[in-house]
Amino acid sequence: MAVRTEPFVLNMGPVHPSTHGVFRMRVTLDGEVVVDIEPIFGYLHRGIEKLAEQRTYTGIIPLTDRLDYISSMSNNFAYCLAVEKLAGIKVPERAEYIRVIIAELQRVAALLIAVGAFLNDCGAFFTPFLYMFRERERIVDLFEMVSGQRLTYNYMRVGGVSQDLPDEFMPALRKFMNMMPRFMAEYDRLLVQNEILIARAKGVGILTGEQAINCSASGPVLRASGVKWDIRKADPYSIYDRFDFAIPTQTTGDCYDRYRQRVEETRQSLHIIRQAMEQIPSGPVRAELPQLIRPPAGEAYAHIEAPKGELGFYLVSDNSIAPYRCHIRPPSLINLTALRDMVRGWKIADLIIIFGSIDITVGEIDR
Amino acid sequence: MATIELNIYNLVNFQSIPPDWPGGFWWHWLFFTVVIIGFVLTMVMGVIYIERRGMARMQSRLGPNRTGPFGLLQPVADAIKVLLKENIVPDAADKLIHWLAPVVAFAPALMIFAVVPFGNGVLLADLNVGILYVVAISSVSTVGIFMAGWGSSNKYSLLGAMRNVAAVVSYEIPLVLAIVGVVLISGSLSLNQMVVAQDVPFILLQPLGFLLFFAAGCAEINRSPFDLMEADSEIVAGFHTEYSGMKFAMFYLVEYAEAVAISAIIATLFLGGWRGPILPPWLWFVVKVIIVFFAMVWTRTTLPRIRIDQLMAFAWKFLFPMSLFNLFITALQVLAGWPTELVWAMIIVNFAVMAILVLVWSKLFFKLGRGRIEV
Amino acid sequence: MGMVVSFWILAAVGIIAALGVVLLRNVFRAALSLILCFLIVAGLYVTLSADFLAAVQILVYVGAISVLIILAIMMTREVAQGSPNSRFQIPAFIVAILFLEVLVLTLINTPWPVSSMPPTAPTTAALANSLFGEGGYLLSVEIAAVLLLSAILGAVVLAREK
Amino acid sequence: MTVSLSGKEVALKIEGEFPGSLVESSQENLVVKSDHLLDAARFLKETDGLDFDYLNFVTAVDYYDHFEVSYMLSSLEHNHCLTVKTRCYDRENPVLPSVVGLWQGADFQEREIYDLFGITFEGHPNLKRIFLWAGFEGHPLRKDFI
Repeated sequence: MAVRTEPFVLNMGPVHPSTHGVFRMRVTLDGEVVVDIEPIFGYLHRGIEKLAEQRTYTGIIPLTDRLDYISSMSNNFAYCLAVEKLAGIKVPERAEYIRVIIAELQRVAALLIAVGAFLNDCGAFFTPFLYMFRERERIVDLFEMVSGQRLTYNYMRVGGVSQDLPDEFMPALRKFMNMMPRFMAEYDRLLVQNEILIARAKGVGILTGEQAINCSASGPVLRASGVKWDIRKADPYSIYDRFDFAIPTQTTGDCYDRYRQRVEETRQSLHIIRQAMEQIPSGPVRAELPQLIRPPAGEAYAHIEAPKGELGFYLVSDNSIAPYRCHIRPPSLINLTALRDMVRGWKIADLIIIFGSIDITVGEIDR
Repeated sequence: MATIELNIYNLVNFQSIPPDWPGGFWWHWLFFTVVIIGFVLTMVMGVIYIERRGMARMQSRLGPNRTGPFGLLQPVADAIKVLLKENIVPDAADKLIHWLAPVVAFAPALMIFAVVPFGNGVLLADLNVGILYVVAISSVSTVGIFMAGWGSSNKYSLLGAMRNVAAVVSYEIPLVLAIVGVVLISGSLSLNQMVVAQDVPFILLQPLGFLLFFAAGCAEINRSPFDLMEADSEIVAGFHTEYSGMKFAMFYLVEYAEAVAISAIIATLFLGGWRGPILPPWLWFVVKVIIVFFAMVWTRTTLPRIRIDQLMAFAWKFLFPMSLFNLFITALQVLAGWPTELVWAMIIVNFAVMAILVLVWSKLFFKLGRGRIEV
Repeated sequence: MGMVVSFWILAAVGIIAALGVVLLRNVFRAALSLILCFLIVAGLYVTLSADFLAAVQILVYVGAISVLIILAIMMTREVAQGSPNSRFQIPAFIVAILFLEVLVLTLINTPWPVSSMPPTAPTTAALANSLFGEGGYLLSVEIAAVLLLSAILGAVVLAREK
Repeated sequence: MTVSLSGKEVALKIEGEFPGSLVESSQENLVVKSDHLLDAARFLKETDGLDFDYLNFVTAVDYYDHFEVSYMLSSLEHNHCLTVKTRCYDRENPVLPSVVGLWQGADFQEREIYDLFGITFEGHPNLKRIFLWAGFEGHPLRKDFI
């Protein structure tokens, strides 16, 4: 005798503690079991792609800060790479190193937030979140030294970075790098063997490798499903081919794997930073460029491995001072494609952690 | 007139009353009512302060430290703020039920203290069914939570209330069964008698019972990791999503009053209540309550939240069989007369039994799919 | 006198609550007044110096049974609009009248003996003795327990989907 | 390093399979006729040696007289990529076939193009506006939108 039940529609968001911003999901529930889900976007839509068509190439950099505001540096980086590819600009050696150090620091900061927020969604009452924020704070301090900003850095420029590292940067970075292993050990002690976390996240929201590829998932979400694909290795941009680092992957692609994946990636990033710190040469940090960049007509697509996945900029130039078209490939939006398949049949509490394990920023989804 | 008073007095079966109490029964009643209300309100403020500061320390931040010395006045400031806020009632709400819910939820939390002894015989009513009264009364506050969940006509509230129903119905059973062990040893249902019987704190005689009671108690009053009736990351704030201002303050008060109540019951049942050397009894009692509460804060800051089906599985597949074992073993020991004669043997045996049972059963429990009930 | 006053207050509120259960259109409110009714009955037990029974009444009826009733109501759709008129209105009315008549007749015709003994002070021990002591009802209690267990198992089997 | 396949070479293969399906091809990309888009896409995804199993992105550009929709495809196995384009000349009611059946990752991106450029993707399971609300007039990323 089957119990007859009626579906029940719940609007999650746009204002909800776990939707990481103003994001809305229309969830159809059967009791507590998710039957269907429809993500609804657009609450933070600012039309950045349209705005970019009216700005000079340099003037777009501050806009990119506002995409994924958790990892602004990576956005700057991807955009500058795209313009450099379009205009054929060579970046000085030292600037490349600075960019890599900064981008990897940014990755550490963003992954820390992703992990912290995920654990918060699991219901850990802010403790892991604040632990992660404690470390992120130090990274933000470092960024403040180089750019004067703490959230929207606007640091990288086409052809380099806006200014050289200040003198106190390297000692502070070294201090941070010495502290980090201790912190990482602390998270592991707090969480990795936590029975409740394992019971909550293991086997939940499985995304198979095939599905992940078909849904164009990227970044930690893709790699946690066992696909060894990292743009830093597959299509090395900047100077990533000079560093020795591994691409960690997981096997099953459940929430716990995505969490582990992020932690492992943090370790690899720290490894890269350590190498870059040793190798960094001195020299200019910015290529000699005219005030207004006027790339030749054509198009270019540059993508980087941002903390959330493949962040790409597709620029079309008509040889004017503003791009004819600027398309942004947002990892957050595209990673969400698989959400519906991942959550069906799970409970509402699982929906929250599956959603949290994908790690999105609404600023990037809506643009 | 005096005979009638005596009648009522007999009716509710007060066992002990301070013989030299001036004016007799009514004064006693009035005095303790005032004391209990004062005690609960002060303790609530105290534990809120402890929770916020303690949690802040554990999370490597400062916590409230601006209002008054060490931020001690923060709860007062919070209370004033929340009382001055606008009272918003949703348009579709069932107004009467929405209004009554916090009251219905608050009364039982306060009433529990009627039977909790602050010293030998220092309590409002030494009912000889004391612990039964506690369990009965605490189940009433669930009704208030339903009323809130239903009356708000908000889907999150309804979900929260439904989770609460499921949790309370399930956790009442291990909770009561864990108490039965204590009752068997002390041979009385009166809380005061239980404390008197505790020459050795029952946490030593009943370690497993203590664990079970602590877990089930946390679940009963929605403390982490069982706080999924008001899980803010899932269903916003559960049953009190739609409450604001004064009524929200009431629910906030209920939450902490219940936490204090459960801590007080644990302190009374397992930690020897008001008994202790040197310090006056009431201070011992307060200290023990705070220690228990602090343990709750600790679990709250450390553990993630479990899911609803895991919550149910935990109650039925872990706590319930364990509490049956505990009851059985205790009954055997009582039959053998251990609590009075071989106290130390009982302590050793019970700790060993607890360790073995918890270890073996957790392995078994995790074989049962980590508590997952397939959907 | 105090007892009389409390009895009358409890009785009056109890009847109002009982009427509420029958007459209220909103099923949720009806359930709430049922809970009030249970509480009042517990209060009446206290005035009869049956303290153990009172506590058990609250524990079982308010804490468990009414909770299940409310859960069932919450699962039901559109309760707030009130229950629609049933087509069994008239038969139900007739049955209710007949039942009331039986009740009233029983109440009138039963001789109610009033015990002259003072009520037992703590009822718990007395109850336990008469249930489990010498010449008690131990067997009946055990049989009831087994019956309940089999009922639970039956419910589990029924509710379990294939 | 991801190898960018030459559009000309791939064009020869496609032309061999579906004659007359291409508009033009260059070193960087190839342009497919919109009515042959699905065939070409399936060919690219399923042919051994090409195996374009990963869709990096889909976007559109408004060239006043036509819309150009670009698909960037990658193969994770062979680590090569290719940009495929198609054009749509109808401004009033542009229609293209949807590739969601082949690459599910196109789901939100095609909705985005529908929303911001007004290009309808036939065969998309849930073609609704994604960022703007249902009653919004116009398509902001078109060049003639203010």
